[in-house]
Amino acid sequence: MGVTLPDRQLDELAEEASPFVRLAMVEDVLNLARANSLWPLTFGLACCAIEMMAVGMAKYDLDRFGAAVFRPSPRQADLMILAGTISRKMAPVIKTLWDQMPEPKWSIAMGGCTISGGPFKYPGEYAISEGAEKFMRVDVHIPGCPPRPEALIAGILRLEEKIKQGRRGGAGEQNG
Amino acid sequence: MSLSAPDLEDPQDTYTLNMGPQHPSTHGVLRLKLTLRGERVIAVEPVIGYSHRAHEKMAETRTYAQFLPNTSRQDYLSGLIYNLAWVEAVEKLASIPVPERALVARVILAEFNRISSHLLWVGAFLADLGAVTPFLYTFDDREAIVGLLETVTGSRLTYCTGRFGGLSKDLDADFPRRAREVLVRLRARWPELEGLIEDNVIFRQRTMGVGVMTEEQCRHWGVTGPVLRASGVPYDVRKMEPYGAYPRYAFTIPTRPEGDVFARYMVRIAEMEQSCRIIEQALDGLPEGPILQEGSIGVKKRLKPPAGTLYYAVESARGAYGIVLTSEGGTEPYRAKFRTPSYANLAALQDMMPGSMVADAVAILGSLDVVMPEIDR
Amino acid sequence: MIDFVTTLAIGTAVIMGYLSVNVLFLVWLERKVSAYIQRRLGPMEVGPQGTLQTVADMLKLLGKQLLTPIAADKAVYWLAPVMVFIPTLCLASLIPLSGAEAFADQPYGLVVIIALSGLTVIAIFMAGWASNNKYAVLGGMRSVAQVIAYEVPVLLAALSVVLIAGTMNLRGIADAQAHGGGGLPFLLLQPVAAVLYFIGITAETNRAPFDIPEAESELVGGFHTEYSGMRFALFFFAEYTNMLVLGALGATLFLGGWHGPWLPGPVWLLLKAYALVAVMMWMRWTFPRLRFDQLMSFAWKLLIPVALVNLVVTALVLAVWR
Amino acid sequence: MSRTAELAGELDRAGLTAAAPIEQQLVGVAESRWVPPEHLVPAAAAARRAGFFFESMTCTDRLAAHGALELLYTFNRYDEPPPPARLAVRVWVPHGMSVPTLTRVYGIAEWNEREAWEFYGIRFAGHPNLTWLLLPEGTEFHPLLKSFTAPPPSAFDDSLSAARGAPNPAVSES
Repeated sequence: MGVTLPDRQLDELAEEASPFVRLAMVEDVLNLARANSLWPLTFGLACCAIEMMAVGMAKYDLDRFGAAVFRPSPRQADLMILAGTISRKMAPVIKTLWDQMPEPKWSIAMGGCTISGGPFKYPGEYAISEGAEKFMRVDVHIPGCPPRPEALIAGILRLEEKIKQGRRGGAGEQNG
Repeated sequence: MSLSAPDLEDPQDTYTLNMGPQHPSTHGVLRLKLTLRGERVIAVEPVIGYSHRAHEKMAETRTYAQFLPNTSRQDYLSGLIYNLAWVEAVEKLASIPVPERALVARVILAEFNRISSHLLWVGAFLADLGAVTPFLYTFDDREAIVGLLETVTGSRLTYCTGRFGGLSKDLDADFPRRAREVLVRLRARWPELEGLIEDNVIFRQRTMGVGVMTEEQCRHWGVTGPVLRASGVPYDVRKMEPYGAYPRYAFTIPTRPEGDVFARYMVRIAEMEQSCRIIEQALDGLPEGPILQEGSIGVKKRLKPPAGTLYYAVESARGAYGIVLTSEGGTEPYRAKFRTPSYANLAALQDMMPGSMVADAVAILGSLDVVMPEIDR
Repeated sequence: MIDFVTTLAIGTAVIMGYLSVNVLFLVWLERKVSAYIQRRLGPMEVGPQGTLQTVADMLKLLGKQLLTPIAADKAVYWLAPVMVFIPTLCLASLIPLSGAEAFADQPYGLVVIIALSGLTVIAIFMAGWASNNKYAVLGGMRSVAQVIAYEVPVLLAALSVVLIAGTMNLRGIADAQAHGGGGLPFLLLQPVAAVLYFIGITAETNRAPFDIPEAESELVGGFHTEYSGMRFALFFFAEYTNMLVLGALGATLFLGGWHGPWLPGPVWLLLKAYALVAVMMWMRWTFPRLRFDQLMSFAWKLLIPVALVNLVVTALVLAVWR
Repeated sequence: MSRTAELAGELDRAGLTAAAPIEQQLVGVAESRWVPPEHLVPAAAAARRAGFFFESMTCTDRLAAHGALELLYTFNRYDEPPPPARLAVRVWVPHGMSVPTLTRVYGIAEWNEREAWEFYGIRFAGHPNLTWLLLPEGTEFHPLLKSFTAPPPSAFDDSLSAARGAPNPAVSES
């Protein structure tokens, strides 16, 4: 199951084999399963991490959507929630973590800092990386400083819709 | 847990383990370079800077009012205390009068912020020791406080309600009643915490006698806050250098003689009770009147404090937070340095951790209640 | 010969089928129990009351990419999840579900079970060693030390039950509790052994407060840090199967196995086993974790002496009584 | 006579203090003394013997006006009742001069001095490990100097965006 085909071949294969093999059906079921069991990586950077914790707690309870299984090891996580400012010293570490995560994987940029540098971006800043887009692919952006827990849940639900629609986060690096 | 001589000498038995920037119990992005022999920690070197956001450089390029949002993003768990500290420092430098009601309101908000920070710490510390459930209970109480503060300040975590000469929004009429309800709910929690956590045998075994700090070591590293008070030193900026409306209220400084991880837990729990007592006294004596000094400059740009340097200290949830503010008479600070408490508390790890096991290392780091952006500024 | 092969095939199929369904149920139960204890809802969206949540998890894990770290010891890395899985399967087939079971009629069933339950730790250590990750090695070594320390009290507790029942055959032990032993489940005759046994199996299945091999807050992921996708699911599978099987064994030893009024045999056994599993889950969400050396001293200095004393006392009482 | 005044007097008697190079009003401090760099270590040792703890160290860039950097060390006591018992020791460091390190007297001085070095470029003679503390390794510029306005177009962001496509060698697809 480890072989990942680039999308173009996948679609051509589907057309040729359509009378015999309904490849899309397997893909839809798998995407439905993937959408409903997103395991985020335990990984807080700064202030947004507190609101990410709040989402896992009793009041907002991310577990209702099956997404509150916070895995500490990147090998078992398939969603990276970037919660907090990405400093230049931390960016290569995040990139390594992102590469260690197995496909298909998705990422949520939570908070202004991960979208565009947020409150710490000013002409001549030297300390932060202005947004996660600079070095990795981001699927859902959640503005706010910090965004409320409801906003993070909305972002995760938006990501689940995206996955159900079959935008494979996996093979191609295309910007879903 | 003293280290015998052979432990240190033969290097080929030791190996370095990176409790890396991404680790479930480093509470943010801190990397501990542990030199281990088997499970025993020989030496630790904290590597910081992973959430350095250049607050001090930004202070020099922004006016006093524009820097307000930055303050509560340094230590987002006691963001209100940091925000009010910056406002009070500038008021002292530019000698701006503050109405009575604002002074008392600031004490109430700051103490609620302290309790919410300690509550989150209790949950996170227990999660480090392996018990996940208390985190949800203490977080629930913290949500009650955060909800209350949200009605006044409008934000849940990064507050920006301080203005030069008062607060941006007045406490509404219903605030004292709701605040007392939260106090009743918190006070009902202390016996539960005592029964479930303090008397828990496993918790006691994991925390007693672990990571002991003597007063001399605290002085060597400049440790302040609950970590220092757990080593028997009653140093609290609210008592030593009283500011705002604190001298009016009677409260004690809880200390513990042992100086180990268990003592730090007990000190923080006792401190929460003291904060409740302060809030009660402040709520009883809440004066009427304006929340913001009339004609005060508020957030306008023309604030130009006289030239000079000011050292203004405040007691944050983690210790003595000092602002060294230098003004050359311009609209922007010439230099602003933030002496954050966890900077010294984390450095003290290099004395506390050698000799302990990996599991203790996690407990000791948890007991320091470290918030990384406060250290990296 | 033919009927032996068919029973073997059908038996394995039944056990494999039941155990995989059981894992899905247990994982769902664990998340619901933890949600109940923590005053929140737990999985709700996927299927009624979130019942299909674990199915979604399994399917997702099936579809994950299987990563192998370059510097890992590839053969051992690949073998470890398979190895952790086989002993628990054999264990499951030895538990007597009801009087007529063909598999369980081993004269020394108990010895076989205790021996097999020690095998999982080899696989865990293989996983820890092969993934070339310091956290994993630490987790692997911890699990070896822990299982050795807690295998002995389990063995001694089982031994004191064997003394009373007079036979090592599990069906014999279960029958002893129903008729011969005056119908009293051994839990009442041997309360100390039951407690020791329960603590022992909690430690053996790496469940909190003894979950130091995969201590999340210290060792990131413990021995399964480097495992992703279906391999990680196999460790999950083995842990929950182990829990159920050792729970069922506990039910057979102390609660009278499948004997019970009204309901058919196997249902009673599973009810008792799930009760023990529920207690284990309840313990996980209430206790902090023991430190490594405290865990060891707790086993060697407290559990084993108590188990020995209990054994001697049982022997003396039996000698006097008979 | 508070212990701070005693210590300040002791510093004066020992001839460790010097005249103030610039007129700068200091608020929130009990006593304040100017100390030349060469007398810094004995002054800090005296503070340590008197039971003070190393509270903070602030470096201010006065290169444009006076061609020198100003170091403000503050020492404080744990047991002194109000008013504040803070002693400020101020050091005037002309451009290019180095300051002796206090790491042997106070543990926390090591981090403070590393930070001052990486932000202002002050060299601390005798410092055991004078490397970057908060900034990434290999940062060539000293950001908090007034002369610093923007970082050089660091290869940092470009290298990472280039690496965006390439798979991580440490992970092999099986």
